[in-house]
Amino acid sequence: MPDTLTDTAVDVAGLTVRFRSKRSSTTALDDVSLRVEPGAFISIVGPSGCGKSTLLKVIAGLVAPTTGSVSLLGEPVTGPMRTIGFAFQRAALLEWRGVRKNILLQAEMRGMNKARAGVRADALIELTGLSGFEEALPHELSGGMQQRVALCRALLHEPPVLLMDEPFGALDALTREQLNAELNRIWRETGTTILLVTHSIAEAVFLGTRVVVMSPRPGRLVRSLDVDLPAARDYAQVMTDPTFGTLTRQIRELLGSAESH
Amino acid sequence: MPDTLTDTAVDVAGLTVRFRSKRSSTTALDDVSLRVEPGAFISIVGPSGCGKSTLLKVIAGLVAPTTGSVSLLGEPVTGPMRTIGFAFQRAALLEWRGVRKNILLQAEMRGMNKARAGVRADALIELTGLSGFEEALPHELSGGMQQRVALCRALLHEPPVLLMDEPFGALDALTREQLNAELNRIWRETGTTILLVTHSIAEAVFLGTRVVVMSPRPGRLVRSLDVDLPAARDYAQVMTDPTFGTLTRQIRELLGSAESH
Amino acid sequence: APGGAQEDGDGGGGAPADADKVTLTLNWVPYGEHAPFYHGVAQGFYADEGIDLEIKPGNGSGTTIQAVAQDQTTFGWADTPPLLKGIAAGMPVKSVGVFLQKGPASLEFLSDQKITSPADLKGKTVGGTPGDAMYATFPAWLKANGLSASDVTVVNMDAANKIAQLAEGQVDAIMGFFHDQGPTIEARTGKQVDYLLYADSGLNMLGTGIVASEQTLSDKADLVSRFVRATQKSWAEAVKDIPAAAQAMADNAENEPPLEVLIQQLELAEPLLQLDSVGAPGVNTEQQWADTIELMSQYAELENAGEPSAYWDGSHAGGSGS
Amino acid sequence: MVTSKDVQPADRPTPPAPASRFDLGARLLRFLDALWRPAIVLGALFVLWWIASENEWMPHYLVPTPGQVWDTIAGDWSSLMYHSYVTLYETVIGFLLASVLGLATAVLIAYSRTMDKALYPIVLFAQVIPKIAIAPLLVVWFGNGLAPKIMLAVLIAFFPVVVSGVAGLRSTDPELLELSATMGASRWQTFRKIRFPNALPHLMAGEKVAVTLAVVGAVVGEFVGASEGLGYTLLLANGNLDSAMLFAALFLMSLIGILLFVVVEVLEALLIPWHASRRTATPLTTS
Amino acid sequence: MVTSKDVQPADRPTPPAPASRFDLGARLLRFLDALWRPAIVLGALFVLWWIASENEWMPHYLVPTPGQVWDTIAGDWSSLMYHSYVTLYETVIGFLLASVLGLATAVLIAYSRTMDKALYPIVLFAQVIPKIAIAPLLVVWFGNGLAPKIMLAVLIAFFPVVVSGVAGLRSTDPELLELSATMGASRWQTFRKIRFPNALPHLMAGEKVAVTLAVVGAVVGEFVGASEGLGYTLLLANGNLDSAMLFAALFLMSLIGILLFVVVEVLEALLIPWHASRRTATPLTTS
Ligand SMILES: Nc1ncnc2c1ncn2[C@@H]1O[C@H](COP(=O)(O)OP(=O)(O)OP(=O)(O)O)[C@@H](O)[C@H]1O
Ligand SMILES: Nc1ncnc2c1ncn2[C@@H]1O[C@H](COP(=O)(O)OP(=O)(O)OP(=O)(O)O)[C@@H](O)[C@H]1O
Ligand SMILES: [Mg+2]
Ligand SMILES: [Mg+2]
Repeated sequence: MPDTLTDTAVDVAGLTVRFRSKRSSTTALDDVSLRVEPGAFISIVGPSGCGKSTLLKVIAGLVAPTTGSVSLLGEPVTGPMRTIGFAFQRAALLEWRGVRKNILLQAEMRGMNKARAGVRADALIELTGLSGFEEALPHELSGGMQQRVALCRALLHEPPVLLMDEPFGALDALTREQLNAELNRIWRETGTTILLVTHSIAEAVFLGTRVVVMSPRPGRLVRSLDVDLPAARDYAQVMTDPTFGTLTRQIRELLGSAESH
Repeated sequence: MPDTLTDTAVDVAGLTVRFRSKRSSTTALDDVSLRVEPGAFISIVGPSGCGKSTLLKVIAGLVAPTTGSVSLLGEPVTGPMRTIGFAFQRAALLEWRGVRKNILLQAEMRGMNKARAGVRADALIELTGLSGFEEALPHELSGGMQQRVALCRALLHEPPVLLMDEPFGALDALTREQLNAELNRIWRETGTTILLVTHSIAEAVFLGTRVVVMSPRPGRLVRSLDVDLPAARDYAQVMTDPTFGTLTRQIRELLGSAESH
Repeated sequence: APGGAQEDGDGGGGAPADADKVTLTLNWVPYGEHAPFYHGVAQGFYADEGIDLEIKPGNGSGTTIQAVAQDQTTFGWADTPPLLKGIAAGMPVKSVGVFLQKGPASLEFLSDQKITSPADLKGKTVGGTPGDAMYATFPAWLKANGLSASDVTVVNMDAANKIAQLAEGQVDAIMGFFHDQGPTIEARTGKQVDYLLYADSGLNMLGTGIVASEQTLSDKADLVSRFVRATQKSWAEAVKDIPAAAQAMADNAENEPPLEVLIQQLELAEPLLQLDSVGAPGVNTEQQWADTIELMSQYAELENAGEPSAYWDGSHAGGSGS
Repeated sequence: MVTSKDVQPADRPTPPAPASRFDLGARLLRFLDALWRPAIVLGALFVLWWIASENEWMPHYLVPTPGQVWDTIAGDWSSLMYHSYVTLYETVIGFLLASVLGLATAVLIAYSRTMDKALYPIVLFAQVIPKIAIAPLLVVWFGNGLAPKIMLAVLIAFFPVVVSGVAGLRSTDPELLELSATMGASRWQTFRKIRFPNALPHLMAGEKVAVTLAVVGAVVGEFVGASEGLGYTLLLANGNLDSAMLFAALFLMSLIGILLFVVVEVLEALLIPWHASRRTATPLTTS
Repeated sequence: MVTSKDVQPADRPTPPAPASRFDLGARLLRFLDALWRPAIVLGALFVLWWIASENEWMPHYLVPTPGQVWDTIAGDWSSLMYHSYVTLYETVIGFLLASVLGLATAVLIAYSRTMDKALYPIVLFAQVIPKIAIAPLLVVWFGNGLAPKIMLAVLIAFFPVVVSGVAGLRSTDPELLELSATMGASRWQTFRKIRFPNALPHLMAGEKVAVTLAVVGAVVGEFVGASEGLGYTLLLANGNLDSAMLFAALFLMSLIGILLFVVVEVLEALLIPWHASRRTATPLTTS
């Protein structure tokens, strides 16, 4: 993995992003700084509209900072970065392609070996429970199925850095847990650096090596909490771990939430 | 409320829905029967792709049953029903209208009193934390904000029956809890019959008078669980209620999930 | 009546292998006036002069003259007034002999209009095509006949559209070539057509003739001579045996009018050659040219008119210009 | 408007899938089903024409009877076929060139702000000049061969392709472009796999207009200077007041236009089976 | 291609919002900014023409010099203005009629399968017949007044409106139609508030083609029978081999076409400021 060569996989420094329209000006991110070591798994939680998606897009080089700077794998971000995998908040599928071909878009764009990409796509389809729908067009899929397709697409090329924007939001608890476990395994096995936006505090703690809590708009980093759990995690086990309880309670308080997860 | 005059608000009998394309045929729902008494709050949980959205669409008269029949407020469903409010899984906003005008679409289509609808829209915008974004176009909103706009739109006309397809899926825990509480209040005060699809077991139990658990595709009703909690609910309180714990555990088991909610 | 004009000529119609390939672009789509060319090909008059002639339909004299000027065709068959305009505008072309010496420009109308003299036109509507010579000299023609411009209403229309409008009664009369349109209208609609010739009211301008470019005239003078000779012979022979000429055209031209219309058109064209006064077809006098130039300068905005020699090289056709 | 047939989701007409291409029987049936309505309408028009012309509501030299037109077509069959072939040839070449050039121009305009500002005025300029007015110039410059006719067909068919191409290319969902950027896609890849397929529904609307205009372009070219083609036939018929021939030529031109239009429609159905416009609305939603 | 100006999200060009309408200074600047590129291109073409004509690369009877054209325009100013006015009038009326009728037809076709199958062939038939061929018939039937010119403008501008209207109306997201249905919206409401605004981006592409074609239609109508209008001027100039007048008429026609096109573009910008095609891509995404 190239990211092991640098000491920071993602470095966000003094990042401010302001969207200005004639009507109004919205400060999405306000002076955000974040260093992510290679191989880390950062969970990002925060209220809706606080700039989580914007943060990921800035790191991917899709939105430019108003002030501040970002670097990825030691390289300054000045335009779209191809060293990442991005799972967008909306599935963003090509409506004219079937499930399998939507996933393989990643391979085509990157000029990956066709046969190997095909095998991997099939494995991911199997893994996410999409078997039997390989040829189905996006409009023939349920919301959760669309999201799983987007997830497969982001994972296909085993990128050194994965940016995931609520990739499990439309999934039921069971599927979500299964995929969480899979993601944990993939992360451990490949050493991928992952930034995951989620609204589930349990998921944030279960997956992350660190949980970053953001404030309501304008988004600021409120706190960064290390998750002191072994890398290999199992839901039933983690749930009962006192660290898990402490952390979720802490995050919940930071967010002002009453729920126990 | 008209629904108090009939003894069933929603009556689904022997419903099967099959989607057939040249490629394949998918059975989305298989022999589903469901009676909903007026004023009930039904939470529907089930794995992704099991036909939850399809069920709501059949009840709304947007998808026709392959076999079986549906009636709404005593009336057989043979076409789109206007006695409902529908919050779709995708926000389905008009990209050319600002937030407020997107919400007011409901009023315009139904010929509601303009002034009163405007006041109500403003109240809902306030309630869902969208103040300051009244004129923003959908593409200028975050995912969660878009979903809140769709929610406001579905609530605007105080329909006798509300069909909600994961209306809080893209929201953070805090906002979600607040809106859950609001929905609980609205439901109690108006006597609206509500069918809510959700992936959060806690939410299902917190809100519902009954939780319906569905099986993986082809979707069948696995179990219907009554929630024996007082109508007026408070998160902190409900969480600690032993009924809540029992029920969530039971549903979790039915779904095969490990998480405690 | 399709067919290869070169293949089926009787009496040596086929041109020798080393013959000069020559194209002649007509002034319009085929009508009876063009029969002599087909006759000439069929009879081998062109082949005898070492010419392999291809006849192409045209789309108005102006366009034909331009095609000659641009060297897209060897010769053109075009009306004289537009030729004068073209040369005055700088086109490097010249006439090598006008065949229809009496201009066919005329007013045509249905016989049931009971128009017998120009005076009867008072209060009528007349269709014309802006820009053509008939249109330009129409006021003069009115004046020559004691009428004023306000006595008739002129309606402007596209050339191709005139006959339909006349037949439909949208206009009472049209400005046109009687020997072309008259027989066509009669044959199609069964309505009799009468006409008044401009030439009969003192407005005689030269009609259609052969046009060549300056380039051809200087580089291939011999070819021009041969072509004119063959054409003169073709015309002379054609008017002697009009049915045969019409038949040759019917056999070899495409989408031509019916045979009886062709015959009628050629019969009407014959007097315009004025063979009794000039002897051979296509032989003009300096005076004819001077008169036409004078009329055009006076009525049709022909500027810096100049001498006949600027427009006409009569040396190939014989007669006074040579 | 909800028939019992409509309300079955299972009966929902679905886009032709690979497998269906071989299902010839069903396709034929669908084809025939699509035909009877236009057949009735055109049949009605035909009968009206027949009655009007046979009774001479309009004189025959203006509007011939179907019989006369039929006789003309049958009588001059081979020559008319030849002229039709010429026009068809010019039209097809012109249309193909216009499609290629139009798309290329649309790409330049959609991709580059500079090109947009620089090219659009020229394209627009070329469009607003009446082609019939410059046709003579083209003939003068390019002779009487096929070139000026094809050029006119191109000139006239070009603009709709450009306009719809630009509209289509620009309407790409920005998020799909972001997606493509994160994949490190080259401009060409983004074009080929995202922007172009996305533009197809727009583009095909433009192509449909273009193909019918290409016929007109070829015919106009033949008007001005030609010795073959249906435009030439038309001109001759006009000069001879031969209404039967005129109608025959018009009929054949229309046939060419309709034929090519149908070809483009079939192509559209094959290229964008996925598009919302090719699905019917969800069963019960009839408005 | 990423300039420092481009990368600031705050500098992102945004759709004109209500407030901006009064920001005249900025609008003027943007307008001027939009003008210099076409000005350079057209200027270059002009200089080329100048050199070519002054040096007589082409004879003057084919291509006049700019000076000659200028003299003609200046000399015949008031008469040319009058003829331009006539053509403009016919064009505008024809375009408006074509828009209304075209949209109505598109609605019928998009809404009803029966109408689709029944109307499309007729519309198509009317489109593929060369208008120049039937212009004489129109004149014969409707006389030499304004009617046939406007009718030709309508006939020629109609089709693009229909095709793009149908494409636009059909491309509505099925989910929005479902939404509308659950609101108990009438067909008319669904049309006005959902389908129509959704179709606008498509439709405006069609309108842009239509408006330029309307000019051509009016001019063709004037060719066939008129005593005023630029088509008439053109015919006259053609007959007189007056290339300067011919170019002057062509120039004015083009001006009318471009002017009307720009009007439609401005209308588009006002009607669909929200559309993706009017936003620029997300700042850093340049492909
Ligand atoms: N293209 C844009 N133009 C204008 N404002 C924007 C744009 N994109 C985002 N914003 C604004 O920036 C803020 C942050 O948006 P962002 O999508 O990053 O939120 P988020 O944290 O992802 O929220 P959610 O959890 O709801 O997805 C919001 O207030 C939003 O309105
Ligand atoms: N229009 C359609 N055409 C074909 N198949 C469809 C269509 N809509 C839904 N399906 C299929 O029906 C099944 C149920 O879909 P549905 O959207 O009801 O699932 P869901 O329970 O809402 O799932 P999720 O939780 O992921 O939203 C899926 O397998 C899906 O592929
Ligand atoms: Mg987001
Ligand atoms: Mg769903």
